[in-house]
Amino acid sequence: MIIWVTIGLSVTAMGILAVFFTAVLGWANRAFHVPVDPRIEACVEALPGANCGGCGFVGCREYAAAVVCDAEPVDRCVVGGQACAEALAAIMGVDPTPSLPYRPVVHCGAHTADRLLRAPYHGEPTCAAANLVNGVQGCTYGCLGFGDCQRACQFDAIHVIDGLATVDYTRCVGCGACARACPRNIITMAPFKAERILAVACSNKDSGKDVQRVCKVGCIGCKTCQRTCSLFTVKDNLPSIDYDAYCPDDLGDAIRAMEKCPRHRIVVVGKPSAKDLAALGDEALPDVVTPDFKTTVDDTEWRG
Amino acid sequence: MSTPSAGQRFIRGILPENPVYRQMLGLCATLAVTNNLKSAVTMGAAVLFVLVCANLMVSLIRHLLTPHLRIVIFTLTIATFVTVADRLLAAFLYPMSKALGPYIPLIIVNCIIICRCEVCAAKQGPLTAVADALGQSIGFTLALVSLAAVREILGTGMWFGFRVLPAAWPDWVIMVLPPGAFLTFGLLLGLTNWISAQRAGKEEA
Amino acid sequence: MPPAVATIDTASPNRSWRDNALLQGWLVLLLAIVFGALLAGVQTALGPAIADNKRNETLSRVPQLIPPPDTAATSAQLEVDTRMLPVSSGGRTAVYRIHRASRDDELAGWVVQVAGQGYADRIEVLLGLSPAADVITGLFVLDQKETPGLGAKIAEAPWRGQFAGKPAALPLEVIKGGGASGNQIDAITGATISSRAVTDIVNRTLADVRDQLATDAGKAAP
Amino acid sequence: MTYLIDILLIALGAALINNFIFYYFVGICPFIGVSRRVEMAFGMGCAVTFVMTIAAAISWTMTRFVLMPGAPLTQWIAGWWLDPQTAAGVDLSILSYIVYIFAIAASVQFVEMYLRRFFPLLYRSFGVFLPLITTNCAILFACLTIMSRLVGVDDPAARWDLGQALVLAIFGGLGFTLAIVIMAGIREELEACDVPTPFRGAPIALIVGGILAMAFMGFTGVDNGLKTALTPPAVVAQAPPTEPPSGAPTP
Repeated sequence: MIIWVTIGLSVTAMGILAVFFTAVLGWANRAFHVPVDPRIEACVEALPGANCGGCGFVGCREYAAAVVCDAEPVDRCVVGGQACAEALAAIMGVDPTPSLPYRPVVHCGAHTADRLLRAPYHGEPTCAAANLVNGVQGCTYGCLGFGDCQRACQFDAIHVIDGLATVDYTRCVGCGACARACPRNIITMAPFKAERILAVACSNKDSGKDVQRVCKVGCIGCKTCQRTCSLFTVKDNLPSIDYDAYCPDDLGDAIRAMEKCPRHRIVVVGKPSAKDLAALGDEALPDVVTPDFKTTVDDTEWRG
Repeated sequence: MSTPSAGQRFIRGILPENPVYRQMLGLCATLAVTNNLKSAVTMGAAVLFVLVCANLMVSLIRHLLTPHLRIVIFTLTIATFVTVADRLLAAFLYPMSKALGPYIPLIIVNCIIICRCEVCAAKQGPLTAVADALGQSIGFTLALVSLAAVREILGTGMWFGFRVLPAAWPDWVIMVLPPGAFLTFGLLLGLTNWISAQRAGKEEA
Repeated sequence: MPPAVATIDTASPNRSWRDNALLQGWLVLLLAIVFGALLAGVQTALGPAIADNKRNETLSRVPQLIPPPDTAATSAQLEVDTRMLPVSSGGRTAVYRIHRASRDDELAGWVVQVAGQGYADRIEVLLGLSPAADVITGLFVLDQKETPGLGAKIAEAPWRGQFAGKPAALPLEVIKGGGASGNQIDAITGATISSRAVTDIVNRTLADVRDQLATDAGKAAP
Repeated sequence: MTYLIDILLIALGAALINNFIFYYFVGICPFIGVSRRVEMAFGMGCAVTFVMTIAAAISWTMTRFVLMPGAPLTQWIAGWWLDPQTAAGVDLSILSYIVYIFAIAASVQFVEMYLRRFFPLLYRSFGVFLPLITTNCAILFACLTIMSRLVGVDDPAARWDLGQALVLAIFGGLGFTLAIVIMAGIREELEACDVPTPFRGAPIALIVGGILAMAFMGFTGVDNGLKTALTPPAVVAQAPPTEPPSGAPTP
């Protein structure tokens, strides 16, 4: 008799438990039903789904959510290109106007020769490792030149030339991988309101005397640019450009500030101008290197 | 890739896709019970029993699975078979059941079984599922035995109860303690990676 | 291939009949009930076997802790009955499991099963006492998780053998460096905390139960 | 007063001394798999602590009132058909593993839906870990420890109540988080060291884990010493001088 009671009790106990949990989950499924916007699913289908991060978001679903919820411009997807932009625009009912491109700007202008107090460094040849070591070079702000950004870039658009990271704006798509990879955070994404814009090529915040001790070209915080043009504001001996108020057509006093800057730290960055192209006219073209598409942005392969 | 057949699943489970050394699954059990060989072999046998039954059961009902309740159903089936295994062990091999203690029920959350249910059983027929289960559990037992052999010989100088190292050899007590498990398994994993790198290197050259 | 993540079934509202929670969960319900029955069956089948496994594990030790019959003639079997003896001492009530061993209903000795805090975790011991509860007849360590190779030596015969024959009246002391006599116990080198832990357990048990057992022995013996 | 000492000892034991990862080896899969970056590890730790507390609460109540051999609810229901004496024989403890794992899986699913609905930001940061937690050994292990403290103890006073069970869960989870965050910190530095190629990734993580386990082993015996130190002298004074201080039975 006790056997039947035990079996009966355990069956009812399990039955009640199962009913209780399924009911709770069912109710929760409906009560916590997140109103998923069907457009997000449609956008995800429209996007290539390579999660390459070219749009500056971690993955396609993130970008789709941003497009639908935060009215992100539709033409950010690099891999998808124009076709994908039109598809997204169709889903969202917006006209696919090309938006303001964001491109990286390297806030350092010192090549290896310009850097003083350099110590022989035989550690791990990555910026992340060199950044941990004190005294690799005098300037603790500037570019280390070990190429973390070059490795992070999937579009072969940034190279360390003579110790300094230089952006190849013809290839750059503005995905921001180099900005994320730089351990010293001296690569920032700036809105390019024109083909070529002004930028500050230094990030050293020390006083003038210390800067001259460690770098031949570093900005000494003399505030000439701030006096000449209101576009520049100097904070901790370092000028910064207010890109919102930046308008490419009336740059009068900004250009004068650029010329008057004693250390020539205000430079023009962007696609090479006609003059640069002419200067290179006769050089032999290097063979074209096709970028290899690493699909996963973050290679933490989690296996179990 | 085409879904592998029963034979392939079986062979692959033992070495090429060894659950412990290759897929890094089921580490909780691997590190915990390998301080002596007897409990390692018993754990291997228990996992074999549970994996075969669970894979068989899941592959039989695989067409009825609803997507979001899938994990709950898997855990329920596995938990039942683990309780049966635990009770059988307690009834017939009581000293082993006391030695393994809480680690038998931990087979339920052992990643190997749920992973095999997901990967193979929920998609393929019973025969392939059982073959896969056998392969994986033999691979798992081999890994456990390899780890337990190293730890028991160095830790207590015995092997399955027979004295292997001379009594004068000081026992490395650390090997039987938790840190020993981490270190031994780390080194063994490095060794297997190195061996497979060598072999891969030879094939290319 | 990592296990597929359980996706949330954000079924869009228009699929009405699929939405009823019970309908979706019918398989879970069925499985739960079937497995409940299966396990209850296993419980009734294997339950008794496991129970007496547990009991034998302690009872098989009891004869070793009971002094051999002084007259070899009585070859009768030992009967052992177990009862729980709650003892309140110093504001804390502790419950002891007492095994009363008798040979053809003449008291042959007591075995007390008790657990205490060791160096790393619980230590459970069986303490054998003579019928009049005045001499310790032996000690057996049932369960311990002391450091293997050091503390674990308390379970081995040479060390725990020291307790046999010790008087139960005086509390035992642990000394280092050998030469134990009277009510002294040699500590294991390098594991004094474990040795002291076991001795504390024995002393506490003796202090709590000795007089109760003695009175029971007095009453029972003709 | 001794109840507070008990709570402190359980807390200290679960967090540091018998750390779930370094002493009991539970929760190694996330320990190796997820500890690449500190914020991921911390997210995982919080998710595990949160779900472990819920699972501990459910499993304590279920064990105490239904699954224990002498559970009051089962006796009461069995009493309807059987006379009280045989009703005591009815014991549902065999269902415990199923009930625990069912509760864990369901609570993980529930928490995931709840977070998705009310804390989308929080869900985005560590929501992805929640399905992984169902296969995490640490949570089931916490339920099993609670069960062994309820069923395995024959002295009714020493059985754990809900407070002690929750303290074990919370501090066990914190111990888990501590271990996994330390590991993540080390592994972030490891990225910058040149580890021999066969040892990259998991093997070096295991070796570092071994060294950490050795460090955590330094804690063994601390709770024992703390207990004898904290046992109020008043208890000792009453007892006859010859009797050694009677420490509370083991937590």
